Amino acid sequence: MVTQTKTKVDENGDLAVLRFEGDITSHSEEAVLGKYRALNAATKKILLDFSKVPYLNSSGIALVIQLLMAANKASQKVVCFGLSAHFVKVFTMLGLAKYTSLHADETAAREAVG
Amino acid sequence: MVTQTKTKVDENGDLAVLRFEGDITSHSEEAVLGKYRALNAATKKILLDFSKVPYLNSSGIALVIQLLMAANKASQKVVCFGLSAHFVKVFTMLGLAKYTSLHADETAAREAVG
Amino acid sequence: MIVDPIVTELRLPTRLGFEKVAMYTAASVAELMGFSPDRVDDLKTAVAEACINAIEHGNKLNENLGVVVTLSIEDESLEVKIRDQGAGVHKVAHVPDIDRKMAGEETPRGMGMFLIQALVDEVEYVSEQSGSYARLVIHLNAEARTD
Amino acid sequence: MIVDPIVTELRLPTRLGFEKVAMYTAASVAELMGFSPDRVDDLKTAVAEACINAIEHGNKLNENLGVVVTLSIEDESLEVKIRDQGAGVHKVAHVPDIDRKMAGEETPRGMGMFLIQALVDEVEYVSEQSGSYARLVIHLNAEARTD
Ligand SMILES: Nc1ncnc2c1ncn2[C@@H]1O[C@H](COP(=O)(O)OP(=O)(O)O)[C@@H](O)[C@H]1O
Ligand SMILES: Nc1ncnc2c1ncn2[C@@H]1O[C@H](COP(=O)(O)OP(=O)(O)O)[C@@H](O)[C@H]1O
Repeated sequence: MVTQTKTKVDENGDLAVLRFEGDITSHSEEAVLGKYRALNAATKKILLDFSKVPYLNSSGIALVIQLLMAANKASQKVVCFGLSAHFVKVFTMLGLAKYTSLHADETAAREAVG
Repeated sequence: MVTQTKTKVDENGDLAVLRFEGDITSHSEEAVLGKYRALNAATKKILLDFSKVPYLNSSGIALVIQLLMAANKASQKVVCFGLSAHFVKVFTMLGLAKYTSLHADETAAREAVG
Repeated sequence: MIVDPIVTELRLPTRLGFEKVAMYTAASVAELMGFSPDRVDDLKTAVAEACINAIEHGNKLNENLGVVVTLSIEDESLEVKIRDQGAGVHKVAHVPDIDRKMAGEETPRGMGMFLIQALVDEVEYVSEQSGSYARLVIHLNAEARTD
Repeated sequence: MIVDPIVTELRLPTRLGFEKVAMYTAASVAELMGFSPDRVDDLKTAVAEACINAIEHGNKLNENLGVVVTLSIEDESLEVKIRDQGAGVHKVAHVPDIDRKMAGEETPRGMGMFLIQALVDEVEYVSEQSGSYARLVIHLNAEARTD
């Protein structure tokens, strides 16, 4: 009764893009952390694409925080794009903007990650 | 508790476009028939723009039928555009396609009306 | 396999406009079940029409009465009962005749029951002492109705 | 002026996923009332979080229990009660500390009650013999919360 989140992964040298599709909830561990852990060891920059995520709940956001923790330890830079105005507000309220940056679209996100 | 339908009217010679905005229900008499009746007497071709109508119910469709009846009597040609695939199906099921034609967009509708 | 159906119940006031609440509630249950967007649209229109009839004809716009929509998820289908406190429907759905409507020989209205029947897989109208209901069933693996 | 509030009631099964049904039901009532899309989004997240808590913590995922969402339309506001059959909430909403979370000193979860409080205008948790409820109020003419 819960739709599975899908994640498409684009890897290119030290840059990886995780493109989520579907809701991100407590059922999305594999789609968020599983896909993050499977990235190749050379990854230094990570883009999280939320443009096809209609709904995230607080358990789903907790998975994003766990990804940010792991990336922080591994000195990887993470930037997000494609969140709706509502979820930009929610991420900001929860302080995530301190450990990642939130961009309107992929072009802006790619620029930010350098 | 019921949102009002708005109708923008564009008149140009013998052509008029009724651009509906909002749901079309039993509360839309003025927005559909009222605006039709106020068209200038020279009107021969009428385009109905449904692209900003998220929902029509059967009472709303009955108003469209009343408009078609009046236009038929006045020898005016009516074509529709911007209905979702679902409402194209519903209009067709109800036989409206016999008295009007249903087009994807304004360009196709303008071509059809000649 | 689901043994007991999973039931969601919605109680609406007898007010035109609230059929949209039933429409979105039913749509979200159907989406959870994995119905295609086409079929969700069919269900939305059918549920809205049945609720409008319950409000207008069943409860005759009496705001002291209520409308209850029960959504039961079964293995391969969703059953929706729309219950009002009126005497019920004792006729078959009229098939609208557009030519007669255009000629002014038939009311431009009278299309709700036909649409319901055309858009879902099963329809039944039941009257009980406490009220009446329309029972709609839509199958998960049926094609969208195009007839 | 509305004398009696207009009430819509939704009964949900105790199953994760059904918070989305509550979310869309609440959103459609708020839309009927004329809430702006921003405020509807705030309400959707708050109602979903409260339902998840009712399912997980209140009813402890026991499928024999139910969750009841009551939406009462008042003159200038919408009140939403999310009722479960558990013992209720006896603490204030924890303010999440992202630095402590990132350092592993605090669970990455524990953000639901904070979000609810941040997104609506009033929140209250009430325990009764028969169960407990969260009471959320959102005002029609308040600005979207940006804090
Ligand atoms: N829930 C109901 N309770 C009582 N009568 C009903 C109900 N639903 C439909 N009817 C009857 O069936 C008729 C046809 O309904 P419908 O096809 O939906 O068209 P309309 O509502 O436009 O009349 C109604 O006019 C009414 O007499
Ligand atoms: N409806 C409820 N019934 C009982 N306890 C609750 C309820 N809602 C919240 N709680 C308690 O408050 C805590 C914090 O909830 P919340 O902030 O939503 O975070 P999380 O659900 O991630 O733990 C929960 O872990 C639980 O102990």
